[in-house]
Amino acid sequence: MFQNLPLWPERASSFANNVDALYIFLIAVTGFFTLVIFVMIGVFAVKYRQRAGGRATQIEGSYALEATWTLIPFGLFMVMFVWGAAVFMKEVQPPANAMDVFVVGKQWMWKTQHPEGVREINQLHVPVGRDVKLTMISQDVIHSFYIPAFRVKHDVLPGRYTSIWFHAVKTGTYHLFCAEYCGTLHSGMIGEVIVMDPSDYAKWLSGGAAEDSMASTGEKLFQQLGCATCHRSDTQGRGPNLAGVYGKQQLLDNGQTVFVDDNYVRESILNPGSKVVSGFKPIMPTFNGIVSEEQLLSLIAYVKSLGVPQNAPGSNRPAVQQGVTAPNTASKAGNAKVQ
Amino acid sequence: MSEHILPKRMYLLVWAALMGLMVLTAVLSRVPMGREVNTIIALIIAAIKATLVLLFFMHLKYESYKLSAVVFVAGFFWLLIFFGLTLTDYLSRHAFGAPH
Amino acid sequence: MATAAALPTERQNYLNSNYGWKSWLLTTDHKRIAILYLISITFMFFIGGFFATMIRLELLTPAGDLMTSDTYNKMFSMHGIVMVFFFLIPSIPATLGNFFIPMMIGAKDLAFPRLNLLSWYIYIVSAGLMIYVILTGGVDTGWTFYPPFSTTYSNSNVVLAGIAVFINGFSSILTGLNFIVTTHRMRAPGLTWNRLPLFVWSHYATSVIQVLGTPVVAITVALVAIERLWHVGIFDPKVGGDPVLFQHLFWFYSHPAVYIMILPSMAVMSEVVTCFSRKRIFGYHFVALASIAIAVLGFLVWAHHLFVAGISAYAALVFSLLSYFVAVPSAIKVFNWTATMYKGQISYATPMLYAFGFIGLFTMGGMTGLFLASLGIDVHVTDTYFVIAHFHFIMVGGAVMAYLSGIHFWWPKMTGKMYPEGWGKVAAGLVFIGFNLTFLPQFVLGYMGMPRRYHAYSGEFQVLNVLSTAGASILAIGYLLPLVYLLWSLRYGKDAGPNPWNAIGLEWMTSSPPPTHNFDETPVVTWEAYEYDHAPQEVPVGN
Amino acid sequence: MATSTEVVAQHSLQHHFANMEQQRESSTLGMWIFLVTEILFFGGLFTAYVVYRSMYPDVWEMGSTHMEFWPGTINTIVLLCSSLTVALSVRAAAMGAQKTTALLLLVTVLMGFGFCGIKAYEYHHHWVEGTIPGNLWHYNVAENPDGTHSVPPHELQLFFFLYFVMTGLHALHVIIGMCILSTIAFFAWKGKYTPEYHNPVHISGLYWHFVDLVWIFLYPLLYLIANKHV
Ligand code: HEA
Ligand code: HEA
Ligand code: HEC
Ligand code: CUA
Ligand SMILES: [Cu+2]
Repeated sequence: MFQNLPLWPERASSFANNVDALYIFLIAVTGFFTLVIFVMIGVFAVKYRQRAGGRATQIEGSYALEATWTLIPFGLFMVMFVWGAAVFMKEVQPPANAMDVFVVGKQWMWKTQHPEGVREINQLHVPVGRDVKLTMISQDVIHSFYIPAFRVKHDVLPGRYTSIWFHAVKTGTYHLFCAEYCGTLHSGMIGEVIVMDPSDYAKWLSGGAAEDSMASTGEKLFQQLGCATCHRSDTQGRGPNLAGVYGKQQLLDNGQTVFVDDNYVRESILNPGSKVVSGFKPIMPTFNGIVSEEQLLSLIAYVKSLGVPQNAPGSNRPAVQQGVTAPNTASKAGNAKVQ
Repeated sequence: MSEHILPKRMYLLVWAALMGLMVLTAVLSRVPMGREVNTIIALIIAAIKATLVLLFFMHLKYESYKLSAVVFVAGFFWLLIFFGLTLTDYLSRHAFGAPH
Repeated sequence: MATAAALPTERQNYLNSNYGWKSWLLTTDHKRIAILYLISITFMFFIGGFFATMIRLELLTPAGDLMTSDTYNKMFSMHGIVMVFFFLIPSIPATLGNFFIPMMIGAKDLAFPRLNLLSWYIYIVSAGLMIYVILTGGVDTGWTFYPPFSTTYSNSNVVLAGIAVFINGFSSILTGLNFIVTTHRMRAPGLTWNRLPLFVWSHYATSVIQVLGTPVVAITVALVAIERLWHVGIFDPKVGGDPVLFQHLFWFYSHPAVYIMILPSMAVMSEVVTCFSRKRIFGYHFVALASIAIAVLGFLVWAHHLFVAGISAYAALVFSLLSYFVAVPSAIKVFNWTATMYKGQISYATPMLYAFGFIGLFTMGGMTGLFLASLGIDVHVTDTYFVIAHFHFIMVGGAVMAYLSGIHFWWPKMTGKMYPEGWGKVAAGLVFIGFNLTFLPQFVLGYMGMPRRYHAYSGEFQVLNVLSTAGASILAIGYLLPLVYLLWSLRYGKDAGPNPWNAIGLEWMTSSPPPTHNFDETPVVTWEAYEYDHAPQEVPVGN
Repeated sequence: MATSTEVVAQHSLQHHFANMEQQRESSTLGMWIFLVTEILFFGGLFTAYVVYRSMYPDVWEMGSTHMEFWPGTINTIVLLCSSLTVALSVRAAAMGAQKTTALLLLVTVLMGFGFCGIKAYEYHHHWVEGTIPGNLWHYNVAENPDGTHSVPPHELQLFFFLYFVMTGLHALHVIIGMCILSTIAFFAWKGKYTPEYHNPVHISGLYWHFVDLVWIFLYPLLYLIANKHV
């Protein structure tokens, strides 16, 4: 009946039911109280309307009542908070073995890239039934990656990676919107998310133009840009050997440690002077303005592919990297197929 | 008018204390005690200096109308809330292993 | 200054005490300044309304066909900036507050009359600048000025618009400062805090926010302007700056600012509901303290606008929790107003009709705020029409209705004339119906996922958008009507007499319009606010 | 108006106040509230400072080494002394010694000039050094303590941006303060104030002290972060 007038968004991810349930709860509670207020106003307005010779009964107040309508709403508010927080905490903690996809936003398009190297514009193909984690960055202003059917959204910032994850449960094509105002064609910065059967997805992935995986693109860049002259695979280079650094705690020359993640590697390349590895001189030149955001993502993929230490101290989520660690990232598609 | 007139000596004493504290803070900043400790000490001294100025030079101590003090302290307190809540974000950006 | 006190045939009042442009533009009389504000703010409201009209017209169809996307972006930006900074924030405080706070506390004027005039001039300068910006191409950053778009990428006149907002801030600060000092120092003998009308309490709380919050937004927009002019600044990610810091600074003010908008509305409610119910307020102290609680807690929740902006999950939890705290005092107020009506003698004059509307719509707007404060929901609906609907419910359904309620309530006092009651009721009805038709569909749109600030949208959203636009046209008529009949009443309205509503409160104890010095003798207060038991039990007019 | 003729005799009482006490307390309270707005005005900048310092502690330390110790310290001394003279001038006003008031304020204003001069010297120094953020920035090679060279981290621009905005805004306040105090000095010289009515001197003094207060915090936060060499 409501074909041209849908009133509820599709539920295409594992979050959708959680969010909708909370939403319905909130509607029920607030609907009830709204009704109470409306009915009281209506009844009082009619029942106690002004009558000739009538007198209002003065009531100063009542502590019992004040306590009631302070504590009951407060209690309900706490339920709303806890429930909302529970839903949220799931949304911000990507599961360990989620498959990675990278997103670069720019005025006014979305560029996505799969570790296998396939690139898309204003589209995102994902397999149904897999956890997918998006690592996102903007080339210019703030955007926001929003898939209503999945109930996920996060701002995409310049200068820093942010991420979301989801688990699609229904094949189909869904809206992708930019939800943060970003200038002239903000409303045109839209696209679609295509959820496919794992087998279709694998077909799609391999059917794309034969591109290098991100890691091997990164490796080429590593040579071209001359990184390899300093970062050698032995300990003789002027820069640290990058094998195995990803995902571990790195000691800096000021005595502090940092966790080597995407943002740190990115910063090391663009602004090498700000965090200097212990035992090395701050001689690495900046590549700010030389490498694009996409190239950075490839370089990071490459650094990641150089291996993750098995039981590095402080690496509280070693498994996250699992999916991308192995140089043979291509086998992931195979994984997807099996599942 | 109801305002106190303090002896001149009082002002000179406060001024001397301020100068002393200034020297102290400059000297202590050279003593390596770790960045945090140095900063905290410097801020404590600054707070003492500020309090002296407020109480004596600005007459908060003698102001017959106490509301002024309440107002000013509230403003300062507000600033601390501003810092504190903003830092809940910045100091925990890496918590929960969440969006790195 | 001293005009000879001749025995007047028409009683001397602040309107006829002297004439001419100068007597208005150089006046230090709070009542005249209030009128000046009233005129300027109404003007800005219709400018903002014009932009709203353009927005709604564009959104009739999914395609962006009425104007270019750049134009559309300017429309909602200037709509937001004008409505928030130049209409709603000064609306009730600078007009009704200015006019009635001194009268309610039995003072001759505000503590700093010249500062009061200065604040109006500052407002005029900033509004003039804003109009200049509008006429010379406008600004397209949204009312929130987020960098790096505002600092680097926008091609519109961000700097001047920023300066306009910056200057405007000082007008707001000075008003707040004036009210605080006035409330502390100028109360009539016997008027203790416990006897103070809740109108004054609420304005006091508002002023505290204005004083503590506004400077921060001023410096923040200034930083944006500097960054734009000198191509470097602290929000610039290219040098390690964090654009999210801007959002912290901006919302540190702009969230409390929403309470600057709503507290004065609540102030009006407490006066109107008691008067037309012939009742003392239920739980005086709770309502009074709730205002203060809102002002204080309101400062602790700002990052609920940043849940998906890239703040830490931990901070998101903290701010979500705190957002629920601030909702409690609002709930207390709603329940107390409702309870005030219980066993009253309720009459349905226009101000009371608007009050009914306010309580209902504010409740709905506030409750949807609870949805947004809930992290799980906000991730989905932030930056969608759900948010748009939420705040229009509070700001249009709540604050604007309260403003209209207050204007109708005190119109007889300010002008000495009654407005036409029949038309008043018609307009109130139209506003209520038009409002709901405009903004209820937007909740659905928002949950469906229609993002805000969209010039063109996906086809399935059209039906609801058409409903919304239809509602907006009814709303427009509802707002134009009072403009017409209130002006009409200035000339043709019936004389109001000092107290047409049989209301209680010092402002009603003097003639209408009031004399320049408000009271012939400084009153001595020996009673509590809202002692309607000692007043006639009927409101003679308006039924 | 006519009702208040008795009080109006006291010409400095504005008509809407009941008595001098009420007027004095009102304007004093007003000034304190104004100072609170000033706290928060600077507060936005201090928040930015706190945030970035927590993010880039090393850069802040590096930035601080670009601050010259003596100019900063002398300026601190100048401001502390000027606060003393202002406080004494208010005292003189309360005792009715108006010429003293005027002279002390004059001295204060002169110290204000001194402060601005030194500040200008420092700004010039940064100009030469190339540490003006933005297009004028040309501090691109830093010498390390061990003699080697490296590229300074780009966050250094953040430090300097905040440095210039904070001290610039502060300097602006100093200049405004100088204007106010000069005016007050002029009126004091003309004999406008009395022991009963000298609140303008008092509240202008408050403003000047506030400017001093801000500097009391700026000094360690900008100049003394682990200042390794003089
Ligand atoms: C006057 C203006 C005003 C007011 C008063 C409020 C009040 C509230 N607001 Fe709203 N808000 C805005 C104006 C306002 N808001 C604006 C303009 C925006 C968007 C800005 C932009 O991005 O452009 C916004 C956005 C906004 C967001 C961010 C949304 C987003 O962008 O993602 C959030 C999130 O928490 C929020 C929450 C709240 C809450 C919890 C309240 C609470 O104070 C509400 C409390 C009131 C009640 C709860 C109703 C009465 C209660 C009862 C009758 C009790 C009984 C009820 C129960 C027991 C359930 N608001
Ligand atoms: C006080 C605050 C206030 C008020 C009163 C209003 C009033 C209205 N607002 Fe607005 N609105 C905001 C504050 C306010 N708004 C803010 C802060 C935003 C966010 C901006 C941003 O994203 O940056 C916003 C955004 C906003 C949007 C979202 C735009 C987008 O995201 O793309 C929409 C869409 O429907 C809208 C509609 C309306 C409507 C229909 C009214 C109606 O109530 C208006 C009714 C009034 C009239 C219709 C005027 C009648 C008079 C005439 C028509 C005469 C014609 C004029 C002349 C001859 C000069 N508003
Ligand atoms: C001139 C030599 C040189 C070149 C060229 C160079 N680096 Fe470096 N790099 C260094 C040095 C020295 C360090 C350690 C000091 C530091 O952290 O700045 C380093 C550190 C790093 C780190 C941090 C390592 C850790 O263990 O924490 C990463 C990642 C990195 N470089 C990546 C790259 C990439 C990618 C490129 C090419 C685009 C590159 N580097 C080019 C010298 C170089
Ligand atoms: Cu990109 Cu909006
Ligand atoms: Cu808010």
